[in-house]
Amino acid sequence: MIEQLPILNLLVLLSTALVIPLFKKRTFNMTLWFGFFTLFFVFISSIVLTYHVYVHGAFYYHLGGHAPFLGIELLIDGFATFFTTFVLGLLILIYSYSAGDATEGISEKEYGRYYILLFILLFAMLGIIYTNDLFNIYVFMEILSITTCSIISIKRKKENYTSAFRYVMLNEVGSLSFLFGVALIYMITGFTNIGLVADALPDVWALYPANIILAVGFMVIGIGIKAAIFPFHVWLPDAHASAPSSSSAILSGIVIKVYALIFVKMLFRLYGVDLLTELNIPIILTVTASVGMVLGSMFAMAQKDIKRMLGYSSVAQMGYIVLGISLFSYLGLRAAFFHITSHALLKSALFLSVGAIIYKQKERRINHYDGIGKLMPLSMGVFTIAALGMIGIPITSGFISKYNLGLAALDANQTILIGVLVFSGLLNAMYYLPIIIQAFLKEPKTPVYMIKLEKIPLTMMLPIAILGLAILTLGIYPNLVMNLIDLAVESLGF
Amino acid sequence: MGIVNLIIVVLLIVCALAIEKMKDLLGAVIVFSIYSLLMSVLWLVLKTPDVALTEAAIGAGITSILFIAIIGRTERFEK
Amino acid sequence: MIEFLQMLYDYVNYLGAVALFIIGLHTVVTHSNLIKRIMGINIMGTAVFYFFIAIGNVTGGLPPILTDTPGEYINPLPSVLILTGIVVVVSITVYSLSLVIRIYETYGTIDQDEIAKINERENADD
Amino acid sequence: MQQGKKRSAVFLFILLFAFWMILAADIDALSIIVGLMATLFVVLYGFDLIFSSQEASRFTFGFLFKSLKLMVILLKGIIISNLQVAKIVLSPSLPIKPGFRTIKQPLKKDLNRTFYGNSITLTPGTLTVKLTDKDIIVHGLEPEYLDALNESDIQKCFIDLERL
Amino acid sequence: MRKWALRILFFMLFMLMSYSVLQMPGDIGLDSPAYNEATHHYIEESLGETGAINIIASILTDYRAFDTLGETIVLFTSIIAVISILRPSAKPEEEEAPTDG
Amino acid sequence: MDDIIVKSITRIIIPFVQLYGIFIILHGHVSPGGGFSGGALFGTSLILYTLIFGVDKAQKKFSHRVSEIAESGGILIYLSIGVIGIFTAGYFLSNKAAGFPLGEAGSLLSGGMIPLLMIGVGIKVASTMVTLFHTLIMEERL
Amino acid sequence: MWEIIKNSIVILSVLGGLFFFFVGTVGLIRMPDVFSRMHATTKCDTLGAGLIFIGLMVWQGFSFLSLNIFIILIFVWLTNPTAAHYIASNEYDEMLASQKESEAS
Repeated sequence: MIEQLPILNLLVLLSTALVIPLFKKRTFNMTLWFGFFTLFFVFISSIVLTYHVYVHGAFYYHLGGHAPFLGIELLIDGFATFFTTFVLGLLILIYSYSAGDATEGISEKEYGRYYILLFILLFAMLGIIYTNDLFNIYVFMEILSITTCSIISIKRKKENYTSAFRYVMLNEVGSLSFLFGVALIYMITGFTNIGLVADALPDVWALYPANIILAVGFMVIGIGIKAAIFPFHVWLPDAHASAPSSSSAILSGIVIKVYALIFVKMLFRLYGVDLLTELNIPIILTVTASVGMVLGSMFAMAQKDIKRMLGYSSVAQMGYIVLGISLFSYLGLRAAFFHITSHALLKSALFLSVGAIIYKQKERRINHYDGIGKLMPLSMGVFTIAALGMIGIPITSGFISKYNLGLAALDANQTILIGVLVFSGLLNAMYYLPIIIQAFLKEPKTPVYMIKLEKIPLTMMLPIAILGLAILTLGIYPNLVMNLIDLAVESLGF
Repeated sequence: MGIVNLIIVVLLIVCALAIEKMKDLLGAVIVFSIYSLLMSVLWLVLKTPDVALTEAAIGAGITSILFIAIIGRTERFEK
Repeated sequence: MIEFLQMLYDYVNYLGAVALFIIGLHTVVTHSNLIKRIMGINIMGTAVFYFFIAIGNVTGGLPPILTDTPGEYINPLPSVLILTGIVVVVSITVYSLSLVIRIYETYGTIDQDEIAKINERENADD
Repeated sequence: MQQGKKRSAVFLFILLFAFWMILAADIDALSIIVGLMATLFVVLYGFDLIFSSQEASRFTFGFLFKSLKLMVILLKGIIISNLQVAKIVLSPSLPIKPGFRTIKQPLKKDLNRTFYGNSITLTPGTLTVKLTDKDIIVHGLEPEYLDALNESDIQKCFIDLERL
Repeated sequence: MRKWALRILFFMLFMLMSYSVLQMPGDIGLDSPAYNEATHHYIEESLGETGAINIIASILTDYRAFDTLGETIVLFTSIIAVISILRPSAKPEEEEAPTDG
Repeated sequence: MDDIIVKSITRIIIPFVQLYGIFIILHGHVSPGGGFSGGALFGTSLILYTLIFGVDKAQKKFSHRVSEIAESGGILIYLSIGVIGIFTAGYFLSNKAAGFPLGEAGSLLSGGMIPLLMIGVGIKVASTMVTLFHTLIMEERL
Repeated sequence: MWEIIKNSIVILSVLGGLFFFFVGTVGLIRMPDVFSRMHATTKCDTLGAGLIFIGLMVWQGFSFLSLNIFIILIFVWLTNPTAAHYIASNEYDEMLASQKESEAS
């Protein structure tokens, strides 16, 4: 029965999304509870799967019982189970936050649709992580891109429309580039299954190098656009800034990480280290990642709107992840995976706490944040923790990931990258610290006489607090997830 | 591979360039529908009737109708 | 020379697909009119599908429907992938068209440059 | 109103079923059963589209006979008109004197009007531009074609059909 | 000026891609690498395994039915997205009317 | 639209287009076509209806509630047929292994679950196309 | 013998169809205004398509396939004049509107 759990997870999420439109509009609370139980069930089942994989090892699921070269197969290994569990856990928090926030700016009639889109989004992310078939990745990627765009544009403001439009155009160019890469791969191998293609590629490389070079180029560019890797990041700040807060947390915290995971899957499972090293891909990635880290932070410094600032910060942080990937070593990948988890937590915490501030104070401009720490101590406290994590102060998870990255860079004999890391950390400090200082040390415009916990709904407060705790816990006991990350890295062939 | 194939490919490229050049969006949509129809004929020549049927119904039919509906609600000329 | 031309003739499907892909990409990147860009996406999409179909082609083959006629069938898998792809591109098109309607209602124009100008003016007012 | 539609519905059912059988291209029990069900569904779903007796002639054998006669006249008209157009187009001087004319039309039922309009479009030198309850605005390549429209064979045929 | 630079860029991209394409396996049909054992299996065994004589249908809804499911979900998502953008946002009289339902 | 000729010809043609769409959906496994093309054809016939008779009348024919049910229902048919495979064969979307009768090749009742899935897809595609068109051309009315 | 007659019928009708298509296209280019163009295209396309389809039907012999072709033929004959009429009708409306405008100014 445990073998059926991955497909059941997908089906449960999908049928939740399908059943919601059949509910009457008045039973909205019921919809919420229903969705919550679904998420909880899927979360539990993915924990069970993680345990199963940890004990018994990875397994394949052949849809329809057909052999992999005929049909589609799902691969459930350490990589897939760890990240699905993580994504689901984070999404439960964001889900309960969104129930309280009422997802600012969305009209009441759209709530149901918002949750439909949320569940389809989750379905697509789980599908992408599980699947082991190139074309199936394309299909899920398209579902993901429509849902992400529409949870931006569901908030009916004009900047949402334009940013969603730009997002959808670039996304589609990326998807079609990816599909073109799939076509080129299919042309010479005749398979779409990742494992079979990977087996066939070394032989084919001698015969048709032009195909493979072109395919690598198209796929890297295609996923690079979607993951906002540095030169293709133009859509990200607009999109993430204009979306509702919970959507921003999902987009910045989870969705671009999922694309990064496809990137990892493609580089390590499909092409393999040897081929890519021959094509000089690692060096190209290292350079773009370093430039992205520095320039992303610099752009972030120039922003006045806090959500745009967080968006540019995401561009810089994707640089860290790509840097870890580009070292093509055990340590590098380990650091990249840890940074994916850590940054997902940090960014969600930042977006959610900022969302709470916007919910209460209706203020997005950074220079109006004087003394907000006294008005909203919890939100601003979590914001502070997460911001310190971004900078890389010890006892937060951000420190551990930077430490690991540094170790990996040293291991790969690229000392200059340490300099880049430190410099980028300094840049981070330069735009996060002023906000914290401003919020806690300056007096608010409306003076307060005693400090009390802010009046936001419990469903919003709880996730924010849990995220803050999680960041600290990961910073102190990183080994809680390190075992699982090791398993994930090992499942990629190290 | 045949001469028909070659002719259709040339026509397709001409249509695509025309779509790119035209300032009148309605005209561009008409040319786009011709483009889809030609594509569907080409796929018929390449012996994939299923795809040709789908492209004729969806690409040439529904997409063009939707484009025309949108142009009716917005502007007709490109600046 | 003749050999080269013969080679071009043999590769006409692939070359045509590549040319259409580039034309579509050019339309998406350079035009500022939103509807034109959506058309560009469509052209790109059909180009990629055409490439797939050309991969599956067998000269003088039969359509992949089993009959008693002797002969070789073409490769059916690309057609299947394309059937999925066509519907996906249509969905994306429809979604972006609905965004275009809203953009026209709020900005009064569907030209990217003008929208950027309007946004700039409003940000300056803040 | 429902009453007037029943006969047309049966006629449509027969036509659609014939269409299905031609498409299916084999005659076995399963195909016939599925075809009957599909046809029934289409007829019931599109019941508001069916012509009532005020809108169309009743479908009898006389109707069939008369419409066959009409077909023959129409075919002749189409061939003649094509030859004329070919003559006009291929002659270097392009001898046309286009103009509009409003002519009266005696028909009352929508379907007959429709086919009358389309027949005018297909016959020599004329093109239906507007069709209203009382009259038709016709565009003609030359005035003589327009003159020929009144009291033409086709009109007589349609008046015959209308009487049914 | 920028326009022409872009055009030249795209033309160079086209030449590059054409050059690569010309080194690919051409339209050699049965000998092409894509026509491998999977294709033979589809053509020879699909009738016995699925019972449909249209091979495309048998792949579409049997061997790769999960893709088709994904594709219907794309349609579902797109319609939800379009409605969420375009349906009138508030209809008070419909929401609160006592006769509703 | 009040043009008699166009209206009458449309009234004649629509049933045939619809029947052709249904035919293509049902014969997806024996001839070219299938759920997508057939559904799109059926949807096109209703789009034609909308163009000729107006949105209001078309929405009476194909209401929001029907479209909502058809959209979820199309996928739910697909899913429930797939789930049968989990219980009988141990794999989602199994066909022969799940015990669907394959029937005689070439006849209408063959291919096991293939026609059923095609019907699900057809319903979904048809309803989606119509609803999309209605939503896109409708002005915002309060 | 029968083969030769059949083939010659097919060739003749297809050639005739092509000739009328050609005439229609030339007419589309040469005619001065929309209405006259509609004359050329409608009539010639109707007969051209008809002749080609009839040729195909003869070539096919009597079978379900040729009946299918016949259905396509009927479809073309129903829709072609309708489309022409609708284009002409809209053009007429536009012409009247522009005349009114020029009178008013």
